Amino acid sequence: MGSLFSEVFLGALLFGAVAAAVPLLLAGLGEQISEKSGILNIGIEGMMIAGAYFGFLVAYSSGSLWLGFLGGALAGGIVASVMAILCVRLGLNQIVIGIGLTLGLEGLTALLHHVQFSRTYPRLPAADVLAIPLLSDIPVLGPALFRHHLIVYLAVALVFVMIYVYRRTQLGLNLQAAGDKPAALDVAGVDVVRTRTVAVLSTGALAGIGGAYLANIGAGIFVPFITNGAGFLGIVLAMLARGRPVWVLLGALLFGISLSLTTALQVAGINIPTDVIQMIPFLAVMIMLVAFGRRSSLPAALGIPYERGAR
Amino acid sequence: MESTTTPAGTVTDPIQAMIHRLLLTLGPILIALIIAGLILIAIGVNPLEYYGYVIKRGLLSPTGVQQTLTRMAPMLFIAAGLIVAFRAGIWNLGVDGQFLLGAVASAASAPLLAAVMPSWLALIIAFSLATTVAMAWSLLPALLKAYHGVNEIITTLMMTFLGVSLANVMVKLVFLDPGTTVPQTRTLPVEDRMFRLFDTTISSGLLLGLVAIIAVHLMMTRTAFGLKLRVVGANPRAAVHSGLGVPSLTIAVFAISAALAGLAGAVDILGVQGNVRADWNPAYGLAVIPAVFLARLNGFASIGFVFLLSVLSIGGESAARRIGVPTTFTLVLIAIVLIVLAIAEYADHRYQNARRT
Amino acid sequence: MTATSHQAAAEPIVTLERITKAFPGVVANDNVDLQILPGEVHVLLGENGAGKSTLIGLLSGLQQPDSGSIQIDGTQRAINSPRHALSLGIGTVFQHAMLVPTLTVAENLLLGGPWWERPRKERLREKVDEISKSLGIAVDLDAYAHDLSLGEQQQVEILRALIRDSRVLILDESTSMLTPKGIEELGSLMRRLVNRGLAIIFITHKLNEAVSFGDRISVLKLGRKVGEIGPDRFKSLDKAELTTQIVEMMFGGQHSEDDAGFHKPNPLSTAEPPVLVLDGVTLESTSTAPGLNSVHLELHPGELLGIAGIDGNGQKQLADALSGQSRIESGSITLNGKRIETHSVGERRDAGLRYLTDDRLGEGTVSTFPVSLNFLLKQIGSPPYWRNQIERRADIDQHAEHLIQDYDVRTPSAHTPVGRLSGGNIQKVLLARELSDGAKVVIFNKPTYGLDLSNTVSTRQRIRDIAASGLGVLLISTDLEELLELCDRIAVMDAGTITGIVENGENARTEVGRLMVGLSQ
Amino acid sequence: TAADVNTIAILTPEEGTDYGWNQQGVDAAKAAGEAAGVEVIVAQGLGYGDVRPTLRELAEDGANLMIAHASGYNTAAPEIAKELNVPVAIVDTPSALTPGLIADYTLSGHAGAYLAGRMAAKMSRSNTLGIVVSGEPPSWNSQSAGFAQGVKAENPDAKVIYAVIGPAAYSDAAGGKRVTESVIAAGADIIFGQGNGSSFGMLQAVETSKAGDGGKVLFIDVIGDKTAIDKGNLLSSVVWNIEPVYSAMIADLKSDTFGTKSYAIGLADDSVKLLKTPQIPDDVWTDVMAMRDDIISGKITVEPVFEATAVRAMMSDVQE
Ligand SMILES: Nc1ncnc2c1ncn2[C@@H]1O[C@H](COP(=O)(O)OP(=O)(O)OP(=O)(O)O)[C@@H](O)[C@H]1O
Ligand SMILES: Nc1ncnc2c1ncn2[C@@H]1O[C@H](COP(=O)(O)OP(=O)(O)OP(=O)(O)O)[C@@H](O)[C@H]1O
Ligand SMILES: [Mg+2]
Ligand SMILES: [Mg+2]
Repeated sequence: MGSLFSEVFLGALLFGAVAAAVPLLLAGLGEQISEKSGILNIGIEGMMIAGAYFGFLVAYSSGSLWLGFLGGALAGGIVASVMAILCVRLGLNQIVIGIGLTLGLEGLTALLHHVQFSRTYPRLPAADVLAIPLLSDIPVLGPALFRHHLIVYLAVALVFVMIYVYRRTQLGLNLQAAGDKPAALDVAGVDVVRTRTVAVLSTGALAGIGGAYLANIGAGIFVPFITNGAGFLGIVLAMLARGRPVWVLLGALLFGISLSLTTALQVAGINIPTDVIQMIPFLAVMIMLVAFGRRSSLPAALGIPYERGAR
Repeated sequence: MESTTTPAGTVTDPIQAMIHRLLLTLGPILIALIIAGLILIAIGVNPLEYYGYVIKRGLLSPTGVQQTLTRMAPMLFIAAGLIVAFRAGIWNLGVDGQFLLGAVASAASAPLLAAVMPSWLALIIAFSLATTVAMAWSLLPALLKAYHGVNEIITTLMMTFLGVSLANVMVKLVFLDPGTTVPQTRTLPVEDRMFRLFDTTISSGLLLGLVAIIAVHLMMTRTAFGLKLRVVGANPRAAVHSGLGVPSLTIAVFAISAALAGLAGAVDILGVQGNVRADWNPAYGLAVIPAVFLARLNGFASIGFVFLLSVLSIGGESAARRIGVPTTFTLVLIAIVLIVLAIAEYADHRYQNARRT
Repeated sequence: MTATSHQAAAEPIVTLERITKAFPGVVANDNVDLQILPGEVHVLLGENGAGKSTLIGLLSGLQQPDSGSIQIDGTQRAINSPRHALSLGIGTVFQHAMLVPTLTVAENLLLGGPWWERPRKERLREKVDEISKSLGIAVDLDAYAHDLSLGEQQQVEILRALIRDSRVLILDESTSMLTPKGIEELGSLMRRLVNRGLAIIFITHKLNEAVSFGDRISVLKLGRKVGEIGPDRFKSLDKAELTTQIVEMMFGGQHSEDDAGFHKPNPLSTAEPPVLVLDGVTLESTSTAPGLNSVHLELHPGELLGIAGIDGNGQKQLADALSGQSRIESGSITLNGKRIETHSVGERRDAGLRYLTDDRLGEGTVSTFPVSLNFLLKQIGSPPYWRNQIERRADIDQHAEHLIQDYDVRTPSAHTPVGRLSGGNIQKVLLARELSDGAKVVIFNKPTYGLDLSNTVSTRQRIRDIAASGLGVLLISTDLEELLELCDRIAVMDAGTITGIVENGENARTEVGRLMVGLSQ
Repeated sequence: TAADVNTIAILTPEEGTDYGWNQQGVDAAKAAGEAAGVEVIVAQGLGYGDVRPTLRELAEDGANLMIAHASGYNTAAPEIAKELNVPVAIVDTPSALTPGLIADYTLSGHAGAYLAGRMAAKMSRSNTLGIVVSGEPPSWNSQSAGFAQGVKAENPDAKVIYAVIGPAAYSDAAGGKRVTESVIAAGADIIFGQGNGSSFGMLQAVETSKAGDGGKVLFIDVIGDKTAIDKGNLLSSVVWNIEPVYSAMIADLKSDTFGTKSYAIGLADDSVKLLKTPQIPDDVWTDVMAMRDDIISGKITVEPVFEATAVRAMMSDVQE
């Protein structure tokens, strides 16, 4: 049974972990932007599945994965724009609209799938991977980490882009101010609604790309309810990360690895029900929270619509 | 969210206000139906026909409306639990986990108990077990919130993910019914379940649900305890300043909210389902959470919205089958209704302010 | 007596014509005309709720007038956003702090730059240094805003307005949080600024500030402008005459500040045992707040003991420790004979301790709750307003109407969310709540901060009466005048230590003053 | 009193367009109805929640027989049958048999799966076979077990790798692909896949990855026939034909013998059969067909195993 854990297999497990982590990473980074700016974006699951469906539709009909991601970003952005208009501009309850969008888009995409694909179940060809020279030849780690589609590397790079944006740019300051004290941002001459709108739209685009990745590369096909709660995991990741992108990355990897662990243990023939293994990451996080349960530093204005000059 | 709840003694005359609310609900629903109708037309279905069936089954047909009312029971309990939490500023998004564990607890105990004691006693014990388990499940988030200020949205979401898995493990491994190969708990015989109202198929859970949500409403709006919870929710520092025991109140809120979610599970199992099957998760919370917000955390309004949800899901299933639309369209319909209602709410709010100046 | 009576040489930068702004239940501004000229400090006076902050809101783009016109440099403008106001050169320091607590001072000052840019920290430093030098403001650019005292925060906000090189600087009650010394500095700062051609709108409730810093005074009353005193008349009159004229305008002369004359300590019956004793009360200092080091105080029945000191020297901590909102590390607190340092807030209140906080919106009230409930925030569940835990709305409302009457709270109704009231009226709600029923010791923290003159006078009278009725009163204030006017003894706090206690009398002012600036008696 | 049957209804948890469990059920019901000249009401996509409302409505609409085509419906259906006295058919619950009211049809393709196992073992180049499932309902368990038994019988030292995607991962296509890829990487070159939406992910993995020896990976499907959407990796499928079962039910209803027996599918009447595809060499096919006859004749016996834990235990055994 030792022979089972060949390099190839370990490589595949890790590869799987990364593949599973990418959508969570994108969702988490996206959600983080909204939360920084004071919007609790519960609609992200809906944005993801919209991106998954539309991204697949585009990729399938155009034959180009990149157009697919563009389509996914677009779809996610459009859903987000609804949220932006209703929750940011008009200040409607973010939870009502968020859950509403999620339910609606899960239903709608399932409906469209039924009308379009339920007889043919079209599938995409394998995504071409970009093997990074030298690195990709490292045993186990090479194939696991350095033989992915370009979008994966971009997703990881985004972590550092976001760190830069939050720490070093005016936009980063604006986002944080919009979340911690919108009135102060407003009187400083920056349009709070505009800033939060930008944040929500970015969230939608990233969630959409995450969904597109899930359908086009993760599965190679769209099936109803394919996101399976990944969006909600994204929300959890973003909140746990307390505004720090790196933690989103680590969190996403933790979940990805625990999924691969499930497979590994089974393949090793260890007779544990999957439900038990599924609990590991959540247990881990809860234990962390109990151990270092510091006051969670969420933005002061999170979930509170901004109305200029209101008392 | 406090600001939306009306303060002690409102000026407007209640009847008039009722009518106003009613119009403010029916109007948007009509608009929502029209929007959803366009989608139906797009996929080549006659909306009128579809809605006809929804109304007929969900609302008009005697047996149909009985189903509608029965399905309300667990949602009413969940709504009650959410109202307590949200009014106290606690974002308990973990109701689904608490619900499932309550369900499993009652399903695991009731059949065995009913075999050895009068069913009414078995039911009571099963109910209290469900309550206890659900409360216990909310203890960790409660303590973390009360003493470490750890945000409860994260912890309750986590505990829900955990709770769903745990419920499955329990069903598949611990409380498995030896009598069948199907992974499910023992089944409570129909005759031992909660009695049905008169000679209908309506579960008496409906009455319990109504009692629960009205009780909660009165508690939050009329009692000192409710006011204390609302103070904690609206401004925790003011609560400290006023000498309220914020940690203990916080824990109380979690306990009550989770208990009601657990009762929801028990009511569903002991009133209707009879057992819990592996991987069963109706996720009522997802639909009820927006509903209670639209009801402005008002118990009576919540009853109305839960009824609406119930009509749509029962009627939607029927209509979908008769017309050959996928049942997932019901989701779309519910979503559009929720969103349009929210927008109408806002428009009205604006109009009222404009008038007051 | 209108602005047109005598026209200043320079052209007005801002001209308001027949400005009207209404809110649910109140007309906050009613046909207000106003001219803001360069080189002038234009003082806006008016009772609480007179409409001063609202007017400022309109000028700074937070709100739009219902009717009337605003002209900038003679051309009519609709100021539709704060951004727009800034671009027109109108910089505002608002009544309530407007800094992002989680950002550093530098980042706060940088807010508003083009979003795609890197924040220009270096350039900022130069600019700040230059301004600080010429105007004598000192700020630590790298400190986090939430670590600053309210006074320091106001300095940062003034600095922000100057960096944006505003032509009109608006200060809404900026002195309310400053020490006498700080107020003097702000006064001379304003003078230097107007000499450079800036126009300043200066809102205050303190007439002596108005007369000593102002060039022109406008008075608002119930949203209407009831009078203006131009520069030349300003100069021609001496302070006393000016004051009486203003009081005339504001109150038809029923009050004047003369009753703020010297206090004659009532012969203390020290024979009576102290009602409140603090012994070695100690509290660790935190990153954001000073602690308390072994504070010892004795308060006798009927005594009015003042706590003087520059804001942020542990007064808040002392109040919290007494009220039970924070636990003390060591020492004892004794309330007529009983040790209470381990009691909860509620128990201490029951024992007869009353605390009137200075943080009205933060902890004093629930801003979204109606005024009526805020009156009872500390008695939830107690009869007659609750009978076996059930709310008695009739009694609650009646009680509310009663207090609104007694304390002259200006509110549309007892059901109005308290957060909608003006700063001063919120304060009256708190006063009413704390004094409405029996107490043994009352702690006042900045009781008149933000109150207009008439309310200040009546509040101070209330405090006297309370002491006279035999209660012990602890009066924490940054307003030396107030302390000298009211107290029998004045303790001075510096960095969490009581540096001295002064019997009130002729040379109390100088002694306290020396202690406050860190000199010994 | 011989009941005359003019309407039957079938209830399925998902849309009958999955080339699998739901589609086979719906198609079979239609065919059986056709044959018996009986109207068929199809209630599909009902999910795994409470179907009592639908059952009651269908009864109201005059269904003379309600086929509750999901193991999750086996509590609700009998209750409604008793409540309204309308015959129902349920799965996986032989114990519930009630004359005139409740019939059980326990569908198990374990024998077919056994043959698939034999075939796979013959054809595997790496002597490593993979079983990937999205959940562990009884009918799937028995086939997983059957497949493993077949492999073992054909080649005792062949490896069988068993992987469950995750709890209730029925629609988790991405998970299906991920897990299948891992199993392939672990050496499997033939995948026996069971899952609804997720099985398309498995198919995708098979189509887009290479076996250890760089060769093609093949896929064995269950219940349905995915030939229509095959891209050349479909080796076979354990195809179920439920029509005979439903026809028998209708017949029994008419002749008042309904509820007296459990129905089953099997190799004998080809209601369980292996799908023949071009991927299968003729010699292999003939051998397998011979084994089929041995099973029918009883020379080979295959015991169904329904409990998940037992199934997993078998796998680890097989592996040692
Ligand atoms: N956003 C608002 N909504 C409702 N009412 C408001 C609002 N802003 C101000 N008001 C009301 O308008 C009136 C004027 O308030 P404003 O704050 O301008 O008074 P003020 O002169 O600044 O008083 P103070 O000296 O106490 O600050 C008050 O009655 C207040 O309640
Ligand atoms: N295209 C964009 N991409 C990202 N963020 C943007 C974009 N446009 C605006 N924002 C955000 O919205 C806020 C308001 O935009 P606004 O354009 O008023 O700010 P700005 O940087 O001053 O730009 P400008 O000076 O051109 O008005 C900005 O602070 C920025 O954070
Ligand atoms: Mg003001
Ligand atoms: Mg004021």
